[in-house]
Amino acid sequence: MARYGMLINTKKCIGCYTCLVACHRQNNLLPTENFIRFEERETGTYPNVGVENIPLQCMHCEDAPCAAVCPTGATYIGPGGVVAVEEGRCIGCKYCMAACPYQVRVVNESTGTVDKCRFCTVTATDGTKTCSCVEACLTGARTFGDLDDPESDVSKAIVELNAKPIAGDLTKAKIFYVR
Amino acid sequence: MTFVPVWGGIIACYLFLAGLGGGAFITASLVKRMHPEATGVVRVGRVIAPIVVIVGLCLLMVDARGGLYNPLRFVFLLTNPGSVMTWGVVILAVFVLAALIVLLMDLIGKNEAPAWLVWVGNVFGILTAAYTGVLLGVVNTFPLWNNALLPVLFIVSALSTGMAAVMLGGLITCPEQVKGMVDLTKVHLVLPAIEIVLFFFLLFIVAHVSTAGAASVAAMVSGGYALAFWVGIMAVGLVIPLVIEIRALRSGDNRGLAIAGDVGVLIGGYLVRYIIIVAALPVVLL
Amino acid sequence: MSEKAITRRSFLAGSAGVATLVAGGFVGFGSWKQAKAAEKTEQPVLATAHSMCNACSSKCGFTAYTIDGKLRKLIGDAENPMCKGKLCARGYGYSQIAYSKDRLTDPLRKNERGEFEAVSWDQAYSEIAEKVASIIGSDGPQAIAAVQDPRPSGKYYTTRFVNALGSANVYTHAAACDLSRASGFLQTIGASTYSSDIVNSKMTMFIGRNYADAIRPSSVAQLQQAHESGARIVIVDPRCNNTIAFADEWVPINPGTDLALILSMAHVLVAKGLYDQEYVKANGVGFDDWAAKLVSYTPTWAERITGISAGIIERLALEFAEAAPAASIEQGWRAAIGSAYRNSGETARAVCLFNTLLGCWNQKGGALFTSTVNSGALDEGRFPKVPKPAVPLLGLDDYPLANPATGSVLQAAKLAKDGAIKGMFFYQSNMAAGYANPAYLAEALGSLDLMVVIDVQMSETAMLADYVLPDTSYLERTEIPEFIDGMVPAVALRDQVIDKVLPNTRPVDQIYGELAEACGVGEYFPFTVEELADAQLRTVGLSLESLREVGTSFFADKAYAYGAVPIWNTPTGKIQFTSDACVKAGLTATPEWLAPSVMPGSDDFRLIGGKQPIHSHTQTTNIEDLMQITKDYDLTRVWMNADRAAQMGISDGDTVQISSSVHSGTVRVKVTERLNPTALWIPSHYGCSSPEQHTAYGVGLRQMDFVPFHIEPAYGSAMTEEVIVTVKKVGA
Amino acid sequence: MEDEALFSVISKCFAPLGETDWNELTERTLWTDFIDSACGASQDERALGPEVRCDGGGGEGRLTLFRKHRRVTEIETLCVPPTYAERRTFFARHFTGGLPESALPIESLYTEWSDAPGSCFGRQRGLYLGDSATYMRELVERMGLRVPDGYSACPDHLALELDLVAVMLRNGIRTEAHRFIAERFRWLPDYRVRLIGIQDDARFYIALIDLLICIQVREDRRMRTKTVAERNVSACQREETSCQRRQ
Repeated sequence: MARYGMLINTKKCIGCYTCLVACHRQNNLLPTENFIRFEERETGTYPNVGVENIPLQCMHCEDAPCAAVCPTGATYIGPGGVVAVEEGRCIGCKYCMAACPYQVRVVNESTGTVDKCRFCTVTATDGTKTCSCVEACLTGARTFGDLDDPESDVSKAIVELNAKPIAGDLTKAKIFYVR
Repeated sequence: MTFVPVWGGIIACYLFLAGLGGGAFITASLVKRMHPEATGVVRVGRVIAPIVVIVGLCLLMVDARGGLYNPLRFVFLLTNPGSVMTWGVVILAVFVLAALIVLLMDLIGKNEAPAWLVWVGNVFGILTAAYTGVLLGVVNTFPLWNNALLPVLFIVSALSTGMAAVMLGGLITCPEQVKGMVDLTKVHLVLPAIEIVLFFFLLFIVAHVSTAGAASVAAMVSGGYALAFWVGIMAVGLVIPLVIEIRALRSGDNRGLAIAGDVGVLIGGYLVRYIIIVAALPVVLL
Repeated sequence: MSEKAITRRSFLAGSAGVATLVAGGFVGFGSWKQAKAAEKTEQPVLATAHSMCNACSSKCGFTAYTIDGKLRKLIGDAENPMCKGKLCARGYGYSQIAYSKDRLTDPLRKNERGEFEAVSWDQAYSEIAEKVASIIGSDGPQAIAAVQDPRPSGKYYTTRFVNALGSANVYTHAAACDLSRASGFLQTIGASTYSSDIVNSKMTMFIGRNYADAIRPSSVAQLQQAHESGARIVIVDPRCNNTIAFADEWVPINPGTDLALILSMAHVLVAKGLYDQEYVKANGVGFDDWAAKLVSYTPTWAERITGISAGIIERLALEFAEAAPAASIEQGWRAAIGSAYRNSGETARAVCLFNTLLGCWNQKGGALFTSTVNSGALDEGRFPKVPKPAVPLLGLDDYPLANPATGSVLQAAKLAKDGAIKGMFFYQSNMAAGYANPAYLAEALGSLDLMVVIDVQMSETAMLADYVLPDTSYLERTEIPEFIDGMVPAVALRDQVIDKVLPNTRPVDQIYGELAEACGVGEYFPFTVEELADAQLRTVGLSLESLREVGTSFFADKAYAYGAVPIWNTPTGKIQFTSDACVKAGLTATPEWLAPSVMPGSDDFRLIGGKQPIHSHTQTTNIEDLMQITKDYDLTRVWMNADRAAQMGISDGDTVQISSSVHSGTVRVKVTERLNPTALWIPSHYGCSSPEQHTAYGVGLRQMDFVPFHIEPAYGSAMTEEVIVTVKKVGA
Repeated sequence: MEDEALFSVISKCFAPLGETDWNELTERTLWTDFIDSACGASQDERALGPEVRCDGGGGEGRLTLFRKHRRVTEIETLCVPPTYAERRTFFARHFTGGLPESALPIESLYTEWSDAPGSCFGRQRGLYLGDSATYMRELVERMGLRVPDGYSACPDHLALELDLVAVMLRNGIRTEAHRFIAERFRWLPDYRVRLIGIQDDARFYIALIDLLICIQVREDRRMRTKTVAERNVSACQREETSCQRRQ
């Protein structure tokens, strides 16, 4: 079984929100329902400054705190290690939102349930070749694939670029960042 | 993007009422043991306990809109034994059940409720109060929640608000029974004092362990929630009731003041939950 | 029961009268949805069409997928030279416009009370034609003008219509965009633009151009490629914009002083003899005059003006010399050399001259004049030629350097105010909100006898109009082909993707054709847009059918080759270090230092504008998905340098009041290290004042409100950043 | 007036109509007949079959009185239909898109675009041609009818939805018509809010919408509690009489 993960190279991210809007379109989201959240970090002082744009989304953690606290089992770790939400079980208590260290879960204002990045390629039936954010990224900052396959693009890139989860070993996150 | 609190006033109210219910039941048991003649006060406590917890549960369901729109989903609530919220549902269910039976037997008046059942109620009352703290305590995103002091603070606050609610009810329905309870007044006096101490330690420690914790504490004591914290919790909820109780011990009862003090404890108790929920800031992981 | 025929008449039955229906056809909404969902997952019936985006002027090619005739997904065409397989946030977001509730559904006429009311197309046409006839009768055809933001069909049909009426007055938005650049370039190199060969360069300097926030996907890709292959990329901008991700250095220049930087770098090259002397001699005229002027522009001199240390200026010049000829100053677009300052046109001239010193024209890694293909001549029987108007484009007398292809639309506004222009048509142009001071423009356009706006939603410009004609959205029409310059020139097509959503809207080609008919010049429009597109494509060996298949087609035989000596299309046939036309227009013969018309003091700021990657000027702010990002990230904030903010006691997120001589408004502040201390930066998209745009209305401030109405001498641009503002903390 | 005619008249109130047609529609006898029928539909609540209204216990007497009072004003408003000129102005300002005062009676603009997977704009609101529009188009076609050209952007225009009800009733497929009313007209409260928000006097149209909401609520309840409904008929009739006594 594959173990899906992603690499995000913040050195290539220009903070253009394209992935966010592409994700909205792919996943039928409300304008307020953002699976991707951007953080902007400024370093240095004028005129020697640096800028880092960091897109955050569900890290599909192996130790997923959201799944641990979900009282109804709506959040679970599904095939391929994808953390998923079964909408039909979600009561919208938002305990998972509190428990998520990355604040990447959102309420669907229309159904009252909680949702988040689905690694859409894994479940897509419309011929989508990779996650819509990966497909849309203008600068190729994102790579998706099987972490268990050492030959996959994502595995090779992680090794080559020494990518690490955003918070180290905190939750065994499966999105790796190049900073 | 600025952080928006996950929960708000409704969940604060739920936590508050759950704690209050537990506290009220225990207060009733306490009164029954120490002043068996004060049946009115005992009854007030036993009426309050299940009702407020049920109201709290209803609020929880209102806030959980996914379930509100599809009530059948609440059936799934027991499917994850690892979730504190699942334990909470069990604890609250047992407590409400016990408290309701005790109340019914009390109302029917034929038989006293068996002691074991009252003890089940007492134990689950404490658990209910503790649960509200543990629910937040296990969330390690927020340093303000993620510490062992918070559940203790919530238990003390639950007992304090529960007692205040019972006393308030007593003062309104049967003031003459309340009059003689000097010993309880002493307990009632000690709780806010303990709370102030706990609060001090909680804020001190949280402010020192992480930047997010420090920011949360700053938001409470000097930021956007400072007014609610100092006036609502500290003055109205803790210090003024304390002063009123001390005064009562020294120079005798004053019904009006006692009512004011109890109302203050209740307001403060609610604000404790509310501010701890909304002022908590997450650890920044970038 | 009195049953009248009327109550038995049904809309659904058509004209026949009473309907009889198949009872078994009824199905409840729930079951219908279920069946629909099942049908889609089993066998989604996807239809595809190639088209071009309209979210900005790049016109990226994409394939649109539809299900049941409704839009499902857009995917950038890998072949298309603008997008290279990628669309940006605006491209995805803007597709919603086709279905927006804020779209115009019917032709509108403003009534006596100043309110719009729906009228029939015929009524609108005949009333407009009547007014056109009366204007032409009293003031001649030159009193008619049109403004358009170039789009394939819009450009063609607007021009044809106005010319058919006998007027040459067709303007674009250039005066608020790249007019000074195009005009300055024309004076020096005889071409209105060029393309820096960034990918192959050793060094490229960007002046006020920002690929990462004003996105064209292929440009972003080129820059990234250049950066990754080691080219030295330098960003000259008062703001450290997001392009810094692919740049090596940010030069935080004082806004409005780019000319001084270029002159001073030229000084270094000339003084040290580090320029391509042979090239200059062979291709230039008047170099010695410029060299004489350059003597005084030392880096120390420039340091005082630009805020950039002399050492850095000298180093940059030496790096350029080292990298030449695989180096250039990138062509820029809007802002610094496009239309922002009194010296924008002169800065544009200096940029070309500096590139000449590098000898980089048509050199690999330098500045290129890439290949172009255009439609050949068409059969005049089917596509009759419109006679050349007797009176040339108005406004060129006052602004003689302005590129005649676009003219100065601001001078046109002035002429409207003065009564020389009496009737104006607008296509896909939000002049009133975006080109210059909106209060002035409202007054100027308000004095027109006839103002007609063709658009998809009620823009601020449309609000001022007498007639508003509802256009179809870009997804609902076929346009004439778009020819694209490049290393390999190409042609792309905007084709119809979905059926017309709103039945009473009409595509621009039809509107202009019918207007022409009503105005009595219908003989110039005896063809459909498909016929025209096909005929144009056949002149280059393609057909509409063949282009529909692929979306984008290349002319490999016309591919660009390095090294060709350009034909300098100037009066002297050389690169003009000196220009007689400039002298005639009241400027100096060679570009010399020309200070901006205003300079901020220590207590105030220059208000500069810029783009965010989710919006195209004012055009996309009514798209809910995009506007939600603005709200989530508080993107309407103005940027202020951290030191200045600290001095003024302003912290991040505070609300401030900004005041210029003509306007005042309040907004929150983003305190940042990424901005030159003399500038206050404002995003240029917000402050929509059209209540018809429910999403955009009232969000943020509008940059143009703060800018007094003024025009760059000789060049005719808007000088959008010649404005000083004071900032006051609200509640302090 | 038959139910089908009632719906047909309301439909025409929301549709563009020529002057002759409008004058014919609002001609005295026909309009009086319509008003009678509207009164029936809103007051004795028998227009569409057996009554099921039950507003709960206790205080419903006063509530009913209040409602009756409101309905009386509604009916009064309906008694004087706008003249053709008034109507034309209203349509030009409010039933035209893209204006600040636009209030198009189109279901898609007041409901979620689509909740089906594989749609472009998902659950956003305020977009033409949402699921309700596709449904209407397909339904109309399945029933052997055709959406007229002017409505291609809005097969879920209120005029068409009402017209379809009229056609169904006329052809005797009443159960389906009732179900359609219950399902489709749920967007009308949101539309009513929009009508209240416009600057002009929209009372005539609001009154029509109120009438429809009243019918929809009843049909919806009836659909959900068909069996309960029958049991309650007598109870409600009792309430009706007691209410009349109090008056």
